[in-house]
Amino acid sequence: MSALYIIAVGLGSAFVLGMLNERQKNLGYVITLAALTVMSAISAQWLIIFAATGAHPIDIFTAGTQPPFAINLRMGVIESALTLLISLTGLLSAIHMGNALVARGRRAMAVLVIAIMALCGIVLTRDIFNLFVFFELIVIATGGMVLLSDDERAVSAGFKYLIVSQFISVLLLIGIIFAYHATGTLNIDGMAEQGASAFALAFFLMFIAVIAELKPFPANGWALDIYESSHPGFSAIFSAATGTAVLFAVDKLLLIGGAEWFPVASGVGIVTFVGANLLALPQTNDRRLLGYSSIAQTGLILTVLGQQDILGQNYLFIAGGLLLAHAVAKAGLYWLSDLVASRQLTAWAALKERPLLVFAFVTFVAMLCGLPPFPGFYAKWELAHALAAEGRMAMLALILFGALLEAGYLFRWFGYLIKRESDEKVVCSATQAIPVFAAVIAGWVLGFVWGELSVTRFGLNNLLLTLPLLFALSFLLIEWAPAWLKNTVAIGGMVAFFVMTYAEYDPLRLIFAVIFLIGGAITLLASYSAHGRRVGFYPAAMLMYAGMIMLIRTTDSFGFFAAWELLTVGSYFLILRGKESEPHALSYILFSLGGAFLILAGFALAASAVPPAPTFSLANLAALTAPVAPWVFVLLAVGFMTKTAAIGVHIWLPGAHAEAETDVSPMVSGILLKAGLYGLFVLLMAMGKQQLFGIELTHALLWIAALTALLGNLMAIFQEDGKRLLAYSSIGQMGYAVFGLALMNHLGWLMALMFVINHYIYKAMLFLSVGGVAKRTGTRDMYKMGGLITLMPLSFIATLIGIIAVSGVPPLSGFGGRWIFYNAIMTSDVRMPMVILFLAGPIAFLYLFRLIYTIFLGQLKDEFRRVKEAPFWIVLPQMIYVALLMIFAVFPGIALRRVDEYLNQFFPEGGLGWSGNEITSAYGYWNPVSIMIIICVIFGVLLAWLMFVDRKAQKVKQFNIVFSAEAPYRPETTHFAWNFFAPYRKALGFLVLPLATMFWGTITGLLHTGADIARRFYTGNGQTYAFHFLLFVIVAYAIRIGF
Amino acid sequence: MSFDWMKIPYSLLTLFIVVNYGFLLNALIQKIGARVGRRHGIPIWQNYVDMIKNYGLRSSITHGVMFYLGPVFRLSGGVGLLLFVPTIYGSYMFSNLSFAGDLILALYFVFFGTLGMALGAGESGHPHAAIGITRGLSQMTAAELPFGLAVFSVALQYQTLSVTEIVAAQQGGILNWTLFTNPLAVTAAMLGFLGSMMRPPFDVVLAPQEIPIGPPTEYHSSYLALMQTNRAIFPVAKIVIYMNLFFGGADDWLTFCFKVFLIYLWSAFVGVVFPRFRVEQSIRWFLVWAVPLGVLSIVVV
Amino acid sequence: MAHLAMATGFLLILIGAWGALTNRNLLRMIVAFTIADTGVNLVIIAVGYMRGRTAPIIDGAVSAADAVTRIIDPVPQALVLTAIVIGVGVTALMLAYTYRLFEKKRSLDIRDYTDLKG
Amino acid sequence: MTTLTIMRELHTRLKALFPVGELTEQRPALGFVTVPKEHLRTTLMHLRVKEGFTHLVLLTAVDWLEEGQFQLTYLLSNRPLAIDLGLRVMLPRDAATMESIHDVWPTAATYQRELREMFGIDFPGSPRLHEEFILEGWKDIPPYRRDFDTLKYANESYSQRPGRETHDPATHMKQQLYPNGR
Amino acid sequence: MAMKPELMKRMVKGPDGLEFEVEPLRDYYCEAPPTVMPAAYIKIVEDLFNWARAESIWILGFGTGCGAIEMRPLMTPRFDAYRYGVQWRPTPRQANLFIISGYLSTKTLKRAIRAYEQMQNPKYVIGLGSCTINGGMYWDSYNTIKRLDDYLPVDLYIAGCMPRPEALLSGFMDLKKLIRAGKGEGANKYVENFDWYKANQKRVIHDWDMPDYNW
Repeated sequence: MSALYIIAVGLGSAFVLGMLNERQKNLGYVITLAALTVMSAISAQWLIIFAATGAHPIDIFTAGTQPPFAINLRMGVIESALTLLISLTGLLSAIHMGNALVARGRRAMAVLVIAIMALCGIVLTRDIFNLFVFFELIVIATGGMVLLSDDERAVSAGFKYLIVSQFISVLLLIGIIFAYHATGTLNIDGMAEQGASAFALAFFLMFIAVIAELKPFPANGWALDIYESSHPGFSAIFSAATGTAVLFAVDKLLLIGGAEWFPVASGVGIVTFVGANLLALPQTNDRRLLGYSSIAQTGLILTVLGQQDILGQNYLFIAGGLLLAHAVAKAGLYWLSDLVASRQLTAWAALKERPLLVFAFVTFVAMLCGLPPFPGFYAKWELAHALAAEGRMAMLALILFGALLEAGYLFRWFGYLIKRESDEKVVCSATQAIPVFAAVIAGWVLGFVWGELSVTRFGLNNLLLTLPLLFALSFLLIEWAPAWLKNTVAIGGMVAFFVMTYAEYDPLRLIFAVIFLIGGAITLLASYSAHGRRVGFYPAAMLMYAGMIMLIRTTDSFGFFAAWELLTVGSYFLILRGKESEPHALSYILFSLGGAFLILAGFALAASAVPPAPTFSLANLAALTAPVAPWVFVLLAVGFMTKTAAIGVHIWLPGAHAEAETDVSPMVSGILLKAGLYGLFVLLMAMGKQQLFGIELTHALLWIAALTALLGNLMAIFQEDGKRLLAYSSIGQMGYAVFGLALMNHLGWLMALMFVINHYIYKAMLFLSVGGVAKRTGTRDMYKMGGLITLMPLSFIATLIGIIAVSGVPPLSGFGGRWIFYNAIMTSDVRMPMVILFLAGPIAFLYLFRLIYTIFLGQLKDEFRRVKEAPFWIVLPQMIYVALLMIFAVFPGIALRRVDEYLNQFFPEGGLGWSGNEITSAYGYWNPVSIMIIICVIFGVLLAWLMFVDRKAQKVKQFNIVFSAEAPYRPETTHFAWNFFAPYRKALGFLVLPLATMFWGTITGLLHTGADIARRFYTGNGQTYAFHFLLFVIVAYAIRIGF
Repeated sequence: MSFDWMKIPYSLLTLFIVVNYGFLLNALIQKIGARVGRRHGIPIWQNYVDMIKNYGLRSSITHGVMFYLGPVFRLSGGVGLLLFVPTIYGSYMFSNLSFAGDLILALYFVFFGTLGMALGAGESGHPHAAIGITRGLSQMTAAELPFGLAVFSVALQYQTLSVTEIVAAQQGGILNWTLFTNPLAVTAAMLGFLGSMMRPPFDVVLAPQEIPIGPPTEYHSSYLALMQTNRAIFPVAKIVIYMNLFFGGADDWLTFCFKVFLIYLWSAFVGVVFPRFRVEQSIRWFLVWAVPLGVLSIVVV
Repeated sequence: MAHLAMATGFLLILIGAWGALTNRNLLRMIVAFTIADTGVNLVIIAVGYMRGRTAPIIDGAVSAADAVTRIIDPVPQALVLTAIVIGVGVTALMLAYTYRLFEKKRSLDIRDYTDLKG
Repeated sequence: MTTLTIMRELHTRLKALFPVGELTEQRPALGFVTVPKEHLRTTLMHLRVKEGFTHLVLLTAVDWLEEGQFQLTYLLSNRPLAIDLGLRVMLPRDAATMESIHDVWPTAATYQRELREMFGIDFPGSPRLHEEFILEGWKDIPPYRRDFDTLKYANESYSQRPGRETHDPATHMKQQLYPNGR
Repeated sequence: MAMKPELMKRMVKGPDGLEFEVEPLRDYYCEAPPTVMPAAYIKIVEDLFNWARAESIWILGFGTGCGAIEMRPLMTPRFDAYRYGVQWRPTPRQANLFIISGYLSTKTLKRAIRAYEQMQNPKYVIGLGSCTINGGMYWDSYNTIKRLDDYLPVDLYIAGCMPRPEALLSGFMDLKKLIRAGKGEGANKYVENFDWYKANQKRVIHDWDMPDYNW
C-alpha cells in the first residue's frame, strides 16, 4: 500500500471521528486504534520490503506532477522505520491512554490521529512548506493533546508552548519564503541542489526554527512544562515520536545546508546534551527529569547529525541506534510513569514489588545509558571511534561527560526504585502493561538488530549471540525457580564452561579463568545459604561472570569493552542488592562508567592509529607509536584503575564492598577487582613502557600504586566496620598488585599474579567469614562483637589463616608474594615508591590484628552468648579456601611455574629457577616445603612441651582476669575495641583525611549548584521562555554568521 | 628430597648455645643497667632461676586455645628466626636451617611470634593486653621501617638477598663492613633497632606502671617460662641478623658473643639514658629521624 | 511598492514580537501574535510580488498560455492562504486556552501561570 | 588593711544582708559564721558572686549528739585575698536533711555522698547520693554518728587476737625509757 | 545484701530475636573450686623447684596500707632487694608473694582476696606491721580487720609500726628458709581450709559479690 495512505488514513479517520456522534466513544476509540494500526502496518510493510530487498526509496508524487510543481513524499528504509516508530508509539500510547481518550471523546482521538499523521508527514514529505504545515499541525495537535491531562497546570504549559511556537512559525515562514525566493522551489532536494550559501540567512531562519522544535538547551523551558504536566501517554509521543520526526526534519534541512551547517547542529546538539543532562541532575519530578533526558538525547542525536561529515553513511547507524534506543526507552518510561502515583523520583520504589516492571525499567535505563547489548552501545562505540579517528577528542570528551551525567541521574533513580520504601500500590492494567512490555521487547529486538548490523557493517560482534551472555540472560527466564536450583544451574554452568574452554587459554589467562569461573563457582557455594527465590540475584551475578569470562576470551577491543560494560553492570546490580548500598552502588557505577568511558576513548584513540577500526586486536596496541600511544596508555590505565580502586578513584569501593550481601562481597572483592588487574595486564603486555612529557608512565603507575597501598592500608586500620576494613584492605592489596605490574619486570608480574591468586583466596575467605559473623550477630561494627572464637570456631580458623596469609608471614602463601616482591624490586631502578610500599607493609598487621581481635577475641557480649556458627554453606567455601591456601602455600609452583615460563616471552630475563621444591631467583632462594616443615616441627615440639608442663591448666571464663583487683563491670566496657589505634591516629591521622571524597564531593556539589543556578532561569513564565528562544536565535546567529 | 639429618643436632647445638648466652646476656645487660643506677643488680644466673621457678609453679589457668598457643607461637618465632639465619659465617655446623630461605624469610618470620603472641594475649580478654598490643603494633610499624629500608639498601648494595653472601661480601677487614661502606643504612637500622628492643624510650608497650604490663598481663607459670626463653633467644637472633648485615658477621663464637654483646649494649645504653616516649611520639620520632636516613641510604646506594 | 509592503511586514512582525514579549495580558499577547502573523503574510506576499504582473488567476483576462509571463508567482499566494488558515487555527487554540486559563484562576496575567518551572 | 579588718568588714556587710550570727575569728584569715539553714544558699551565692569566695574548700559535719544537732560546715576560700570563711549550718539530728549545693560547686556532690554515708545526712537531688562511697555493704547506723559504738562493733565483727595489751603511749614510753622510775 | 546491678540476672535478646537469661556470676566467672596442688612426685625435683621459688620471689605490687611506703626503698640502691632475687610484678598472675603492707580495711580485704586467689600456687603471704597482726592502732576500728590470718594463710609476719626496709629484707630471708624447707604451702592450706577462710571472709565482707574463688 502506498505510503500516501498513512497520511490519507490519518486524515480520513480524523474526519470520520469528527463526524461521529458525541456518544459513540467506544466506536471512536476503535476507529482510532484501527487507523493507527493501519498506519503502523503500512510502515511495517514498507520497512520489511526495504529491509528485505534493499530497494531504493520510492518517491510519491501528489497532484500528478513532479516537484517543484507539486509536493512529493518519499518512502525509504529510514522513513519507513521512523514512521513505524511514530505510528507504533502512537498506537501504543493510544492503548495506554485508552481511558483518557474515551473520556475526552472523539475530538481528542481525532487530534491524536492528526498528530501521528502529521509526524509521519514530517518524515515523509520532501517539501519545505509542507513541512511547515505539518509542523503547525503538530503544534495544534499538541495544544489539543496537552489538554488530555488531568493535571490543571497542563493548560498553562500548553499556552507557553503555543507562545513559543508562534515565534518559531514566524521564523520558519520567513525563512521558507526567502529560501523559496532564492531558489524558486519549495522542494527540499531542489533546494539542496542549489546549496544554502545563496540564501544563508533564510536557511538559518528555517534551520534554527526546526532546531527550536527540538527544544534545544537552554531555550526549552516551555517544553519541559509539557513533559511534566501532560498525560504520560502523550509525553511518550512528545518525546519519542515528535523528537524523531523533528530530528529527521533537521536531517533533511541539513541536506540543504550542507557541510557548513554541520557545526551548528553539532554545537547546538552538544550544548543541549550536556546542558540538559546537567539540569536534569537536581530534578525530583520524574516526568520533568525524563523531559530533560529526552532533550539531552535529542541533543546527542543532533550532534551526531552534525558529525555527518566524518561519519559518512555510518551516521544513520549511529543516529538511528541512539534515536531508537532513546525513543523506545523514553516512551516506555513515560508509560511506566503512569503506574506510579506520586511524582517524586523516590515514589518509584513502589515498582520494586513487581520484578517484571523492574526489569522493564532496567531495560530502559540500560538503553538510555548505551549499555550493551542495546543499540546505543554499538552506536556509542562507532561514534567514539569516528570522532577519535578525526581527532575530535574535545567533542568525544563532552559527549562522554554528558553521558556520565545522564548515567548519574538515571542510576540514582534506579537506586531509589530498588532501595527506597514506598507504601503506594502499583496497579497495572493490561492496557498499561502492553505498551510498556512492547517497548521492552522492542528494545531487546533492536539490540539484536543492531548487533547484527554491527556484524555486517563493521565486523563487530553481536553480543546477544555470545554464549556467556545468553547463559546469564537465560536466568531471567527461570526467575520463578527457587534459589538453590538456580544456584546449582549457575555453578554447573560456570564449571561446565570452564571444562569446555580451559584448553583455549594461555597460562596467564588460565589463572584468571580459574579465578573467574571455578573461583566464582566456589563463592557461589555460599549462596546456597540464601532462601526463597532471590529474584534478581542470579541474572546480575551471572551477567558479571559472563562479562568477566568474555573479558579474557576476547581478543579485540570491541569485545573487551563490551565485556567490561557487562561485568560493570552486572556487578552494579549485585552491589545494589546490599542493605544500605544505594549511595555506594551509585558511586560505583559512576566511577565504573567513567572508567569505561576512558577505556572507550582510549580504544577509539588507539583505533585511529591502528587500523582496522572500529575494532582491532588488542595485541595491536603494541604497534602504537609516540604521539598517540602514551595517551592511549593513560586513558586505558586510568580506566582500569577505577576498577582496581587506585587512590583518588577508590572512594566507591569501601561502601560498595561493605554493604554488599554476605556472598556478594567475596565476589565483588575477590573476583571482580581482578578484572581491572587483567585489563592492566593486557595493557602493559601490549604497550609496555610509555613516556608522556618525559615522564615514564609506568613510574607514575608505581607511585600511584604505592600510595594506594599505603593509604588503603592506613584507612583500613581506622575502620570500625569489619567489612569496610576488608574493603580498604583490598584497596591496599590492589596497590601491591598494580605495583608489581608497573615494575615491568618478570618478577614484578609474577608477584602481581601471586597477589591475584592470593587476594582472591584470602579476601573471599575473609569476606565470607566476617560476613558470616555479621549475619549471625546482626552488626558489622567490630567493637560490638568480641569473644566469638568459641562460638564460631570455624570462622575463626578461616580468619586466622586469612590474616596470616594477608600479612605475608611465613609459612603461608602471602609470604611468597612478599618474597617475589623483594626480588622484583631488586632489579628496578625506581626506589622512592618502594619506600612508601615498605611503610605500607607493617601497617597491614594493624588492621589484620584488629579484625581478628575485636571480632573473635576479647570479651563476649551478653547478646551474643547464644550465637551459632555461621551457616554451613558459608563455612564450606571458607574451609575450601583454607585448604587451597595451604596447598598454594606449600606448592606455589602448581600455579606459578607455568606462568613463569609464559612470562619469559615478555621478559626473558629474571625468571625464577625451579629445582625440586626450592625456588631461586638471581638474588635469593625460597623453599616453601622446607619452611612449612620446619615451622610445623618447631611449633609441634614446643606445643608438646607446653602441654607436658602445663597439663593441668584450669579453663576459666571471660571475667576471670586480673583487673587491678577489681572486677570487670560489663563485657562492653572491658572489651577494648573502639578507636583501637587511637595513638596511630594521633601520629598519622592527617594522612587519612578524606581528600578524595572531598574532591569528588566538591565536584558533584559544583555540578548540582551550577544546575540549580541554571534552573532559576526557567522561571515558568511563558514570556521569559519566548525571550530565551529569541536570545538563543540571536546568539546562534551571532556565532554562526556573525554580526 | 634429600635431607641432611645432621642439620638437626647442629641446629639444636646452636640453639643451646644461644639460649644460654641469651640468658646470661640479658642478666648482664640488666646488671649494667642496675650499675648505672648504682645498684648491685640481679645475680647473673637469676634468669635461669626465674625460669625454673615458673616451670615449677603448680597451677595455671587458660583462657582458651589461642591463649594457650600464644607463647608457643612466640617461642617458635624466636627459634625459627634464629635457625633460618646462619649464625657463624663459613661454618657448616652453624649455618642452621638457612637452606629454607633467605633474608626475606627471616625478616617476615619476625612477625610470626609477634602475631601469635598478640592473638594469645588478645584471647585473655584483658583490656590492658589489647592496649599493649595496639601500642606495640603501632610502634612496630614505624620502627621496622628504617630497618626494612636499611636491609633493602644493603641488599641492593651487595645485589643479593642471601645472608651468607652478604656476610661474605664484608670479609677482609673491618673497613669492608657495611658499617663503613654504607653508614647511612646502618645508622637508620640501628635507630630502628632501638624501637624493636622494648627498652626505653620505646617501652611504652609494656609500661608496667600504666597498663600492667601490657600483652603478657595474664600470662604466668609455664607460659611465662616459654616467653622468658624467647626473651633470651629473640634479641640474640635479631642481633645476629644485624651483625650479619651490618657488622661483618662472626667467624667464631667468640666474635659472635662480643659483637652481639656490643650491639645489645647499644640499646641498653640508650635505654638507661632516656625517658619514655608515648606511642605517637615514638612513631613521629622514627619517621622524622630514622626513616629519612633509610630513604637516603636507598637513594645513594 | 513591494519593498514598502515588505518593510511594513517586517515592521508588523517586530511590533507583534515586541507586543508579545512586553504585554503581560494573555489576550494582548494573542493580538500581538496576530499582528506578527499578518506581518509574516505580508512579507510572503511581498516576496512573491513581481512588478507589472497580474494576479495568478487564469481566466479570461490571462490565458493559460501566457500565464508564465503575465502573472506573478502563484506559490507565495498559495502559501499565504495556508498560513492564514493555520494562523487562524492557532489563534483559535490560543483563545480557547486563554479561556480555560481564565476559568481556572480568574486572571489574564501570564505571570500568574508559573506553577511549573525549573 | 589587715586580713582581720577585711574579715570584719565582710562580716558587717554580710550581716546587713543576711541573718548571720557572730563572727568566730579562728585565725586572722579564717573565720566562721552561723547561717540559718534556709539562708545558706543565698549567702553562699552572695559570697561566691559578690565577695570572691569562689572555692569550696570542704564540706564537713560535726555530730552534736547532746544538742541533738548536726553542724554542717561549708568552708569557702577567697583566693586573691587569701582568706577563708566557714559557714555553719545547724540541722536537727532526727531529720537531717539539707539542700544540695552540687549545682553551685560540683565537688560538693562528693562531700554530700560522704556525709550521707557517714552521718546519714540527706541531700535530696545530689547526684549518685545513694551509691556506696567508702563502705561496702554497710548495714549498721552510719559510723560517724557519735551514738555508733565502734569498739563494740569491732568486737562483734572481728576476732581479736588474744594477748593484746593497750598502753597509754606517754606512760608506756616513760616506763620503757626509765624502767626504774624517777 | 545488695547485688550490684551489673551482676544481677538479666534477660537479653539475641540478634536472632530469642530472649535468654544471662547470669553474670555463673556465665562470666569460672565456678570451679580450687584444688590442692601436690608437690612434684620426685623429691629432688621438688627440692630444685623449692630452691628456685626461694631464689626468685616475685612480689605483687599491691600496697594495702601505709606499709607500701616502706617497700619502695627496697628497690633503691641502698637496699636493692633485686640482689636476692626479689622483684615486683604488676600482675598477680606472675607474682608469688603478697605483702599485706599494713592495716587492711574490709573494703581492701575484698580486693586482697581477689588478688591472692588470682596468684598461682605456690604463693606466699607476708603480713607487714602490727596492724596485720592484731589491728595495731586500729584495734577498735569498725572498718579494719584485726587478724590477717583469719582471712588469708599468712606465712610470715613482720612486726613493727612500721617495720623498716631492713626488717623486710630480714623477713625475705626467713621466708626463703621456709620455702626451701618446703613449708611454704600456704596455698594448699588455704584450699584445705577453704570453707573456714570463706566463712571468715564473708563474715566481714557484707556485700559478697564475687564467686567463691576468683580464678
